[in-house]
Amino acid sequence: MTQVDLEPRYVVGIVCFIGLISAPFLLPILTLRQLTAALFLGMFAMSWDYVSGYTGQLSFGHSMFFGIGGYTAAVLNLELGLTPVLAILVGTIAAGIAGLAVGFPALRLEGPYLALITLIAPLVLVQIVNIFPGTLGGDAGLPSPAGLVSVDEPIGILSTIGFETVFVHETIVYYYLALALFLAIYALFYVFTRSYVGSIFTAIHEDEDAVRSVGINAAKFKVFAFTMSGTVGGLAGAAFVHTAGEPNPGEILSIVVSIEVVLVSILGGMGTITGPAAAGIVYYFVRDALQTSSLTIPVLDATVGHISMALFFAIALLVLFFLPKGALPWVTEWSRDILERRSQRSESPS
Amino acid sequence: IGGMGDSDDDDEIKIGLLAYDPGSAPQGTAQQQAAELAVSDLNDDGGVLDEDVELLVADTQGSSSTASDRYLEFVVEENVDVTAGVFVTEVMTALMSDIADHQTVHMSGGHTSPTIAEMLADDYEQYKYQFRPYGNATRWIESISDLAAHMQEEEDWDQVAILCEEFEWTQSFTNALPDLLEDAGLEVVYNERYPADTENFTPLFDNIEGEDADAVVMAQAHSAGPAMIQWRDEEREFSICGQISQIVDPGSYEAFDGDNQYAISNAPAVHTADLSEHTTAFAERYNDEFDVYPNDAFSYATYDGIMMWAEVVEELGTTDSEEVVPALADASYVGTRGRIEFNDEDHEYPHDAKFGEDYLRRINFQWQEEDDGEGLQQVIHPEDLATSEYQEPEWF
Amino acid sequence: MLSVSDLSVSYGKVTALDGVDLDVPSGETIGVIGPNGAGKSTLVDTIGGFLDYEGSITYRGLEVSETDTPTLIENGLFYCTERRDLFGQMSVEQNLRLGSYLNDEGEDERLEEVFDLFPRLEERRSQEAESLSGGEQQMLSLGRGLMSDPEFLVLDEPSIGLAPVVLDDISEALTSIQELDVTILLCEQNLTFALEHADRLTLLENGTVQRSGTTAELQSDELVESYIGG
Amino acid sequence: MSTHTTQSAHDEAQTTDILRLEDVTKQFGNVTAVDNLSFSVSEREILGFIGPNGAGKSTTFDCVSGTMAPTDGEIYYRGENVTGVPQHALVEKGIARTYQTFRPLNDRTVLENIALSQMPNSLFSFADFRADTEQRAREICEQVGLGDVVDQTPDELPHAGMLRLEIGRALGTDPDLLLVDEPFAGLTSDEIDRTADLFTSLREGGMTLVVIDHNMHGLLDLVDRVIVISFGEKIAEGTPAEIRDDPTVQEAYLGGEI
Amino acid sequence: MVDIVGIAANTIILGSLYALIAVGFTLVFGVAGQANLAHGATITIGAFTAWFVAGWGGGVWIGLLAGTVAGAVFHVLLYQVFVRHIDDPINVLILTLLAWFVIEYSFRAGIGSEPRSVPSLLAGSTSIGSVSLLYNNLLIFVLSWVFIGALFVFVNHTKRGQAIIATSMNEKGAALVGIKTGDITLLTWGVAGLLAGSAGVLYGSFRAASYDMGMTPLVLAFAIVILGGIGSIRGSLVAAYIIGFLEVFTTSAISPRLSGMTALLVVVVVLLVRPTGLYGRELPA
Ligand SMILES: Nc1ncnc2c1ncn2[C@@H]1O[C@H](COP(=O)(O)OP(=O)(O)OP(=O)(O)O)[C@@H](O)[C@H]1O
Ligand SMILES: Nc1ncnc2c1ncn2[C@@H]1O[C@H](COP(=O)(O)OP(=O)(O)OP(=O)(O)O)[C@@H](O)[C@H]1O
Ligand SMILES: [Mg+2]
Ligand SMILES: [Mg+2]
Repeated sequence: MTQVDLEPRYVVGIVCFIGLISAPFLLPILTLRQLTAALFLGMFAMSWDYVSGYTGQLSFGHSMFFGIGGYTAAVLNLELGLTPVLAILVGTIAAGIAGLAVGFPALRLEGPYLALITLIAPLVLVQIVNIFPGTLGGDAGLPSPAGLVSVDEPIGILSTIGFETVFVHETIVYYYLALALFLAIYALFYVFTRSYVGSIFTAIHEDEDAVRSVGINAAKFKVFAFTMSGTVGGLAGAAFVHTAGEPNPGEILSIVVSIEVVLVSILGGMGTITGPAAAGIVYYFVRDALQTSSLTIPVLDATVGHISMALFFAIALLVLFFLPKGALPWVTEWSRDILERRSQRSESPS
Repeated sequence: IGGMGDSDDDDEIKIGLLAYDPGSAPQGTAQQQAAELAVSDLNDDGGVLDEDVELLVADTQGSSSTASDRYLEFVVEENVDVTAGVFVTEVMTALMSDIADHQTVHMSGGHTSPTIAEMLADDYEQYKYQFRPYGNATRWIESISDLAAHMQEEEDWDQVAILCEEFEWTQSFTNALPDLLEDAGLEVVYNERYPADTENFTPLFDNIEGEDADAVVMAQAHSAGPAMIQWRDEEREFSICGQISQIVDPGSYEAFDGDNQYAISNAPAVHTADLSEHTTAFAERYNDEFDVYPNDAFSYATYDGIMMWAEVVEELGTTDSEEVVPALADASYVGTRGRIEFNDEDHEYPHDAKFGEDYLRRINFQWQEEDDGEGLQQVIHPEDLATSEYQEPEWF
Repeated sequence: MLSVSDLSVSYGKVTALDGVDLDVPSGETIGVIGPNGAGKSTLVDTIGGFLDYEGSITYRGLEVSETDTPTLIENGLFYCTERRDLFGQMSVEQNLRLGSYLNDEGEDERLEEVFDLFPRLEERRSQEAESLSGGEQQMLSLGRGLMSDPEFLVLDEPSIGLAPVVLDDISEALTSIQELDVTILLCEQNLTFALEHADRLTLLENGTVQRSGTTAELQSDELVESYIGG
Repeated sequence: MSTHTTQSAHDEAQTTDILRLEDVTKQFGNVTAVDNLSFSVSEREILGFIGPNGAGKSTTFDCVSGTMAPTDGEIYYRGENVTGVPQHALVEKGIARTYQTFRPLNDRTVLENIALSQMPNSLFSFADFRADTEQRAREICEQVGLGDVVDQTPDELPHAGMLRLEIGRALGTDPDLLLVDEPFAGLTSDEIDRTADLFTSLREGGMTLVVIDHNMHGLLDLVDRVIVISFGEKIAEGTPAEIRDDPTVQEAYLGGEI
Repeated sequence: MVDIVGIAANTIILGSLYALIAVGFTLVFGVAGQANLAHGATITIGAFTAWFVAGWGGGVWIGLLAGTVAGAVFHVLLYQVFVRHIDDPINVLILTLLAWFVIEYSFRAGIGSEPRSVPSLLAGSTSIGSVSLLYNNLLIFVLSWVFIGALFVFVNHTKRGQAIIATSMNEKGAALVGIKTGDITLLTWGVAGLLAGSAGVLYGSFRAASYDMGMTPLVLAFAIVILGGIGSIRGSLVAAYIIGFLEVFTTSAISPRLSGMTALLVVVVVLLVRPTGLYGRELPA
């Protein structure tokens, strides 16, 4: 028997992939629907990681990209009746342009100075949305635009394999749409960051002067990183409002969203793409589990649900404190240790 | 298309309430209390359709995605017969498509933006499952303008200012209220909108004082704290009235340490007002139960909404939404604040409650201090419901 | 004053020092020489309390691992590290004044002395340390150390990057410091410089002591010759 | 023999200048670091560039390599005016430099540090460069004497290793003109010899070098010609022998020692 | 109608309040190099401590004292338990952000989401011409100048203050000159806690105390430090007044709808022209 020697991380990757593909058959329908939303959080986090995790240009306002993508698409669909696909396309381009626009200050500004500029952008956008409630929906958000694909009738194949209602069918279709997008974005970022481009990004993070001294135009790469991140973030935002989410500030634009994305990425492991992608999903479900828990905490005489947010952030704080590089690098190191020990053990008797 | 809310196969009537931070935020807490009271009243009365009524409560966390998750658990997993609640407009806007998909009646209890009703006007068939037994904010300005006219006679208010938080529901205050006031013979000397996270009112108040306004009409849901404190501390020479959600909360006098004394707000009801034969009785019962008086539409409307739905269901003999919706749309029900009837499908605001002499009314109350130092919400307008005279701030 | 016995230091898997013994008697100048990567800087950093070690290092009876760096400084120690460790965005003068953080008696006079020694620094007195030229930074690093009026100097390659004229000046300064009975541990690559000042020499190679003896003894040692050259 | 080479290189200077500075001035606020400096470097020459600490040597390198633009004056590279051209563009034209204070990328191995210089300066490049670059990077490591430590990270390297890394990274850009800032600092004479040999062999391969250093033994043996500056101004120029004997240089720089 | 005296008076008061809010943040972030986002939480803690104490009948002045101490205690704990073990500045930033959320949501769960009023420290007002000035606001003005002045002298003219800066620039270098870097940083955090705690009480008495009251001051403090230039206390001071002025001016003379936005947009423009703020030093490489 020939044994294929796969690195453990590929095995884990394949298992996860199969798990995601077969999720509709394994999970209750509402969990599947939540997973769809969680995938989007993962996509948002990846887009942040691509620029901030790799080049070290911290952005505290990535929601501006999701928001610009999502709002542009929603408004075009609602006001001008553009088809969802076209609306998403235009939304993506608009976010890409915003990425380009943020890329330029990033050439002059460093560290916290840049972070402030990125933080201000969504704060101002939220106010603009509030000032034009007519077209932008204001604080209340816009009603849902048309679905990316509309599932009004039960779908034949799904019915035959035992899925009953239209709601279930729609959920499954949206899930696969989100999954496809998630995997595509993951693959795209993976390829880029594992290529020389990623290596230049991390070099920029370490020392921009050193990068320039070997003939690489660091500025060009920084602008590119922002533009691509913005484009992908915008795509995710635009697809989100046409599938799992709603075009309102709390979902895609407010500063809270930006902060969540940073948190997810750092907890997952900055500069790994995989870490933030996975952490996005875990984050969503851990928070949900805490919120819905009705366990009572003895001393405080309160339910877990009641103090869920404080508890949730306390857990995140401890994770960060004990795993300062994030969860993924820790898991990798830990499993490498185990494997090493195991291989030593298997070698020693012989 | 198979809806899911109409399944009757479980032997309980289930009501799902979506509340914002119940147990902590006053709005969500009020909704939860009102729903509990309604359910216990229904069960005391033998249940609905001879079945026990069960209340399920979920926290929306003020987030539309959380609310949507919880809503779907109600309608898909728990098969609830009706849902109620929601306070944040953003959450409600997002929830409308879920409600349309799952075709289960929703009795709203807190959000006030006209956009929700406009969605029904645009596409009635899709959104008809939502009912709002207290109407939307555009209808309140008549009551406020009546108050201003009354105060012109009583207190010589001639010039008024308008100051609104930047929200959809305050649009009518900025756009339509000035005309009403001018019709009533008052002069609008200042009319501004400001972001809801504003904390510094000093420059705004300077301007209002600079315009010699006798009173300012405010529309605010978030920034009452700093506004009241600065109005009082800086001893501003104008009165405050309007729709100030935070001071409608009966617990607010304590929370604000009395800083809201003399401030006037519009409200659907307060426990001192005899809006219908049930108002005071309901309020006292509520107070006995929860040690606090009912709060705004969160309490009154949530209670009325559930009771009204139950009455219609009882009459129909089914909880099937397709039958309940038309029946509710035609129903007439006397609740804690008067008669509730809904605008019909062709109205500008379908399924919002009707206002008027024979229907729901709005009152204007002022926080006044009792001899024992406690605050009391005294109705000062309309006159037939007034419980006290207007008191001028002591620093005038 | 300082005694090192059986000292071993490693960075993860790299062993940088292995069983080093060294004695620095009061008032003497000990030169530590050796090729690149021999472990000189590691030795200095360990004495300064910045690295974990096995074995023992005692300075005036204090075991270094149980003492924090500021306490060693308080006891008259002074280091000049290879990387200089200046306060980049502070002026030359502020850097120097911080040199006498623990002992600011007579600060102004000492400042004048340092400026006499390195007139270049006086010219640059309000410039930010970061923008100084390499040699100027080296002068500042030395000057900052001298500000504390130390009794025991540990110098890691003080001659690095200095113009020959300046080297002459520093050499002179060092001689005058030696006359004050200050104890010195001098890690050097520049053998000429080391031979000129050291009373005794220790040759390190690959983290172990290869030769140890008086300067005169070692001057003609072939191993020393072969590593350090002319 | 060595005088001979110098002579011929010098003769060609008029016609085959690879680099020419004309009245270059660099000011920081009211500090004039480089003051009206003019000189030229001929093809395949090794030029020594010396002067007291703070004379403006590194700053001159900064201006030539495009790290910062001069306040005044012109710089010509192969006859083309390159004043103020950004560094990455100059690298593409063939100018590389090393830094006096090391700038390693501490997050990656020596090999990866050097491989950085092999990377294309374009956003999308599908050439099969990976195997290639690694091979080339390994060669460079061998060439500069880092062959044994390719998998170590920079902070594991001793001082000399860092220096080699710095040189290796510059070589990776395949320069025609290499500016080296203090390559001998902190090296033993043995290592100095080896580094000098490397420079000589690079020159054999067609490269032009400008070397700053304070180690006169090492430097004067290596170079063909020397330029001495002080307070940003040129004070002498000539063969190593001439410079050694120049009284101005002795007073301003060399001291009594040599 | 633009009332110049009113705008001037309001600018001075608001600028002082902002300066007071920002100084503690400046000290830790600008001077010691650690971005402490829990500064927002410290403000909340200060305000609620004063509210508690006042509620128990302790009086606001005791409340001010208690709030100030509580702020310092919180900072010292946060630093000793967590921050001192962290090397990466980004992790400090995120960890303090999380600490802030934990505090914020604990207050929400414990006290609720409604604002609470912290009584004025000084009642009454005086008037200069047409403008009336509250004694409480004058107190804010005076206190903020006292604190900032003391801080300025401390940082620029005492060895210990210089040690704070030195530690932020090069920790090893600081140890080399005998600075106990751990103690110095702890001191910095403690002092910043005192400042933030007292700012919280004053902020609460000026506006209201609520669980999420930390957000606005934090964004302001951040913007002020950056606009002024990292590391410059003088810069922060000037920036606080600029932002105060822009806010007051936009509200009074342009439109309150734009009040939040203008100041932020001006910050963006200034940074694009001067990438290191008004008085900033270059960031360490
Ligand atoms: N931070 C580190 N991590 C891993 N290895 C290190 C580290 N610092 C030094 N080393 C290794 O320890 C050994 C001794 O280095 P050290 O810097 O002490 O030598 P040195 O004699 O001072 O050399 P130089 O003359 O170049 O300054 C070297 O082999 C070096 O590679
Ligand atoms: N950014 C700057 N701001 C102010 N002065 C500067 C700046 N950079 C360099 N200088 C000054 O310019 C002068 C020349 O510096 P440079 O680094 O070129 O000297 P150098 O000749 O390389 O000296 P060394 O041999 O010591 O390295 C020095 O006096 C230095 O202090
Ligand atoms: Mg060394
Ligand atoms: Mg130099």
